[in-house]
Amino acid sequence: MVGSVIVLYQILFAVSLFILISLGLAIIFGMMRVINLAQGEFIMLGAYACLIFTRLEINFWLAALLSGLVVGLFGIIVERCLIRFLYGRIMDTLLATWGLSLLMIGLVTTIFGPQEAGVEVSLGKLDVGEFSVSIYNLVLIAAAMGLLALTYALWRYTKVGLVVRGTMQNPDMAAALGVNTDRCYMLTFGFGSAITGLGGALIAPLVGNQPTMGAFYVAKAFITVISGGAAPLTGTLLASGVFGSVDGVISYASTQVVGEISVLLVAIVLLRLLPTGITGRLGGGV
Amino acid sequence: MRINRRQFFRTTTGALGFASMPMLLKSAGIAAEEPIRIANILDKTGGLNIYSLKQIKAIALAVDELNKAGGLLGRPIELVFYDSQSNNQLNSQYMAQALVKDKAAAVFAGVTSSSREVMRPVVRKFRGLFFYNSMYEGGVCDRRHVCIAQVPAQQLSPLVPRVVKTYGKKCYILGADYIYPHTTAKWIQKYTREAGGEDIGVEFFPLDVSNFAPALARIQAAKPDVVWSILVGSAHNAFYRQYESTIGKAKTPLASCMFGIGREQTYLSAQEAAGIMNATPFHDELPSEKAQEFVRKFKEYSGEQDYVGDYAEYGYRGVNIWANAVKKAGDPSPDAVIAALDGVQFEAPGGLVTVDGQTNHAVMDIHLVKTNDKQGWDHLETFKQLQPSDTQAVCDLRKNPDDNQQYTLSL
Amino acid sequence: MRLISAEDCEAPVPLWWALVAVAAVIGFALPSFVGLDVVMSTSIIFVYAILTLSMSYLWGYCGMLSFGQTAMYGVGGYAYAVIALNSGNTTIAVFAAVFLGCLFALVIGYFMIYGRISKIYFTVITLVITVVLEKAVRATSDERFTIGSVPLRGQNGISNVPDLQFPWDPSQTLFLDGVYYVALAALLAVFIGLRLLLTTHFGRVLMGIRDNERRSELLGYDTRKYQLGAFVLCGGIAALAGVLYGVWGNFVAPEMMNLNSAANIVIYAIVGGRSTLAGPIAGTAIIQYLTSWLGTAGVGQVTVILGTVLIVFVMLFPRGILPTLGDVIAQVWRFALAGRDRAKLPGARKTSDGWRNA
Amino acid sequence: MGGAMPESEILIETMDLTKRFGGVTAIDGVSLQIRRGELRCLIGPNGAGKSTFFKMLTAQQKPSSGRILLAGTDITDWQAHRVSGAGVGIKNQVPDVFDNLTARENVWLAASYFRKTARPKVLVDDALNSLGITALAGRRVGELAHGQRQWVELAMVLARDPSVVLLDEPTAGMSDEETAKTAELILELNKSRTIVVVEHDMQFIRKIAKMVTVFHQGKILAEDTMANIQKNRMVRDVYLGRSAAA
Repeated sequence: MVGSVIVLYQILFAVSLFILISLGLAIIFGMMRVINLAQGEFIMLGAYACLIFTRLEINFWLAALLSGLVVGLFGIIVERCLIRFLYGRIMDTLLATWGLSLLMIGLVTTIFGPQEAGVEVSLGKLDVGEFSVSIYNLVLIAAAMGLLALTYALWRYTKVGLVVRGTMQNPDMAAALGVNTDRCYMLTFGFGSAITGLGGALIAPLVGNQPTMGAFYVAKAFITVISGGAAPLTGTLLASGVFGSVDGVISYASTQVVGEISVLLVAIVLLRLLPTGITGRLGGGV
Repeated sequence: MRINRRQFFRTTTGALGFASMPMLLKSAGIAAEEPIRIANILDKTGGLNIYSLKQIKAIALAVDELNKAGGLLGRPIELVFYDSQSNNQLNSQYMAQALVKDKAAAVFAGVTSSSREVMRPVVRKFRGLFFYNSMYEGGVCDRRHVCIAQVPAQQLSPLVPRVVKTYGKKCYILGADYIYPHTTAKWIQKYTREAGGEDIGVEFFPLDVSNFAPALARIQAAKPDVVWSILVGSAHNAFYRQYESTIGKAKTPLASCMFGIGREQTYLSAQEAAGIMNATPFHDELPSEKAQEFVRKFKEYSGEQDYVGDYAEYGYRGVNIWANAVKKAGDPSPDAVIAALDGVQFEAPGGLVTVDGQTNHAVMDIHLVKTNDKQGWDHLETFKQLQPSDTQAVCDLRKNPDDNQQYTLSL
Repeated sequence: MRLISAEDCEAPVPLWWALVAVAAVIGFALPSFVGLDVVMSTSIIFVYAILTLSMSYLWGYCGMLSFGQTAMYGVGGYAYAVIALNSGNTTIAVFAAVFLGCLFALVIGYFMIYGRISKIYFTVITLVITVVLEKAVRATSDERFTIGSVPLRGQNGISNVPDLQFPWDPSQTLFLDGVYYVALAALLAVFIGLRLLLTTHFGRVLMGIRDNERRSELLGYDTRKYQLGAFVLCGGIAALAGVLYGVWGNFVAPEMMNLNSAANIVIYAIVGGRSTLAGPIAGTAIIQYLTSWLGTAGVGQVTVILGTVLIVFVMLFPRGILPTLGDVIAQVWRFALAGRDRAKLPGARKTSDGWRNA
Repeated sequence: MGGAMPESEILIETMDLTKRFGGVTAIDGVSLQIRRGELRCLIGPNGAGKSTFFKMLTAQQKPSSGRILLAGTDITDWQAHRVSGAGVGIKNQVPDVFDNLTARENVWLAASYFRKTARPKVLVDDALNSLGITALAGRRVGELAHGQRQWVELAMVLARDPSVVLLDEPTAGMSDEETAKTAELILELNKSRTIVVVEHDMQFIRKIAKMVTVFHQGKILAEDTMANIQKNRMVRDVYLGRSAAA
């Protein structure tokens, strides 16, 4: 009984981590087709922003939200100064954002040094039989799910969401219907960045802050979103579900290396069976 | 290039008085002499720099002092720095540059075993002298290579029995997944068994793992008395926090032979870091004249007030050991210095260091410590003049000086 | 300078041969004018240039963006190390390593190409393959993972990889300058070889497939066979680069296959100009030199500069250095010849982008 | 290939051929026979399934059910390149060429399929000449006009010397004299080859057609001589009314 509870917890936790690191990318790459190699550094930026705010004695949860905002604004700036000129030039975007990621790592290292004391949130632990579980991890699971649900609702049920989706699918038509597609792209990118930053802020207490932390997440995030396929959010959820379960179970039963490798192998098989991703058959949607 | 080096000094050591600056050389009365050039190749950028940044400055500091004191053999010392950017390919390129272009009399380089193994062949090809100022798994037998930091036998022979005695017999070992932790784990198992304990689990993690939830669950299932951490690097630092929020040192204490060398305790909250037992050749709270003087000098020199740590001290002792060998040899050329190395001594901040000519490793004091709740260490006990016995068991440079391989230590 | 133009398909003009010859002469003369350290850091540029070519040929001329050439690169390097250390004969090791590289490419290529996966997933899966391989190799620190008498040593990599021996006299080994000549010769061979390949039937059909896969099939070509052929060929080239890396540093390690190296290769190609064969070589040289120079320049965080350079690049020379230069020359030329030679107009870039056809 | 052939032999036969896209049935149980040496026109309103039918004949699309026979051999499950190798050439509706290559290179790629038997260069020159586009040989096809690109595509098809030529709207976007020229060309080709044409332009069809098959909503509505088809009321209702517009 306890064993199965722990396994379930492992799975949910792994799934939530996948969601937190790839949700923002689901919007930036999944919807906008912008290959943002600096995605990992957006996460890192969120973590650092959160660190600064908490240092300013701001309550952690508020700090996390603020970090989301900060990274969102940063994203908008990046979109205006960089991405905007590169829509439709996928490989150039790849190169530019790679440069951006190097730049961000360098700057953050120069300012904060190679490593920082991570944000500290001690919510204590919960005892399950002879096991104990960090309460923050449980909160994290809830947060991840909530964040996903919110984003989904916003995209699926609001007018804004509809306009954005329309624009991403057919900018010309949207423009013809009087949508300011330019601003629409800008805001969507900003929103994606904000979600990413928030994700970063939320995992900061778990993994600490290092300028190079982004590198650990960027590949995972891309693989998750791509495996998700045509419907970015649903896809990301499903992909995170699959990968998280594989990772959670195998890492617990065997070792973490085996866990990570099996996730990647599962991704390959998945794409071999469903070349257009899990939701490819749905052909669109959110 | 020279100009660039100067720029480097300003950027690294801040706008501090720097003895290699012309006017300071004059004041030391050695400006006119042909300088002895040495090189320092370390990772200022990239994931590994948490181990390097302090050592880079400590080496500059040591060179400074020597110049202020009139240099070596009446000649000033010039320091060339290369940032290997946590990239082994650059390590080997820069080693070649240092030896060929700069004609460096000695090169102080490397924090990882892989970078060391990349550079040793180059050093051999160009007949240089290579100081590796970092703890490692031991077993390198190469007269062109000098390691003045501790090897497992030195660190673990005092530490493990104490851990078994204080915390209990059943231990669970976690390590980063590369050679050093693998080797170290074996030593911990060996010494634990010798002390009448048992190891009930050993696990290794890739350096980029930062989610330890699965491991923590397995540990709880195994119920050890003490958990050993040979985790390395910034990502693994997350372990200590996650451990505290899941199991807690109060329930199952932690011991480590790595914690602290990356100054980990300063990256964690006091309560997360407190109470981890370790053994090290140097720590800031070491109650000795030399140690406290070094800490003071370093902080003043670097303008940084945070924890200094043992990697800074390794750099400092490395340069001084080399300097003493040069004085003994009366000639800075690598081969002369190598010939003179045997028995060279330096009264280092961490205690007396003597080069063991059989292995080109060092005999040194090891201090048993435990993190306190002020992100520093409590000094428990000092073990005097420990031999690098594990490496001595496989290597004898006096007998076969042309040996140049790394032996895997048989237990 | 266009991605693909009449002159690209015809046999190279004498001027081209002349330029290559000059480059070769300069290359072979260099060691007598510079120190061994320069020789050493130049040879590594050649090695990376070979690897970049293996990727940019696939991308620019076959429309297949393989992010995972580093996988074959690693396979080649490790194969050389393990075989050479076990057999003691590096000549055999070189050929065996290249062969294994081709074999590896054949297997993964078969699944991807005959599985008819779309272009973007080809890119992603090649990337995943190289990362998986890297993780797998990194997990071999335990002595259990020993091939013959050679432990793989996981993260630490295999050091003491033997120097290259003379095929006719194994007791003689190459020193750094020898390695330099070998690397240079290999680079020239690969460069000229690929250039000539463009003029062959095989090469042209591949360009046809890149332009319009369906039509190529309707003309009766089994496109999968050709693409697999190209992938295996480039796999072999990548493996060769891996071997040379091992020889260069007496060292192979998992980082040869990690995300960074994989992305660097793509960046070299883009910076130099993926739509040419000479471009990638230039790109490799520039970034490599910049990186190793910055490490000595004392500029604080190297990544700041490198990042800025890359960004500026995309904004100023989106098509890479050589094509941009080529345009300038072409413009002047056209101006001189008053509007003749319109074929030199740039503008083929769009289809060079494998992703767009995804 | 080519030369005189017994009129009787059935070259292409489809049996109850069906293609569904999700819910839509584009081709619905089409059984059709085309004899060697025939010149067959397929007409029908847009969306009647003509192009889909062609794509299945050339294995660009796999049928949902039914079989396709070429000279008695079942080619239903063949790959496109193999069908082409068996001598079926197609000119698709939208010009389907290598935009980054010159006209000559385009045709060369087609001709060099025979590099083992014939000398490609000869084939290339013949093809270019026979279509009178030798002048365009050096131009990048991407830069050519719609009509010209059609010619290039035709040249490619011919350079492959197919025994069956499928032409999907060969005159689309062509001027009147180009259209006339195409008509002659088709009749010329028909002397040695079997030809199937999909067209909207009725004048054009009247010029060339012997037998005509009318598609409607994925089914064969009628199959007869041009004369009779024009009399056929049903066809008028569904189709000819529309042809005025076409």
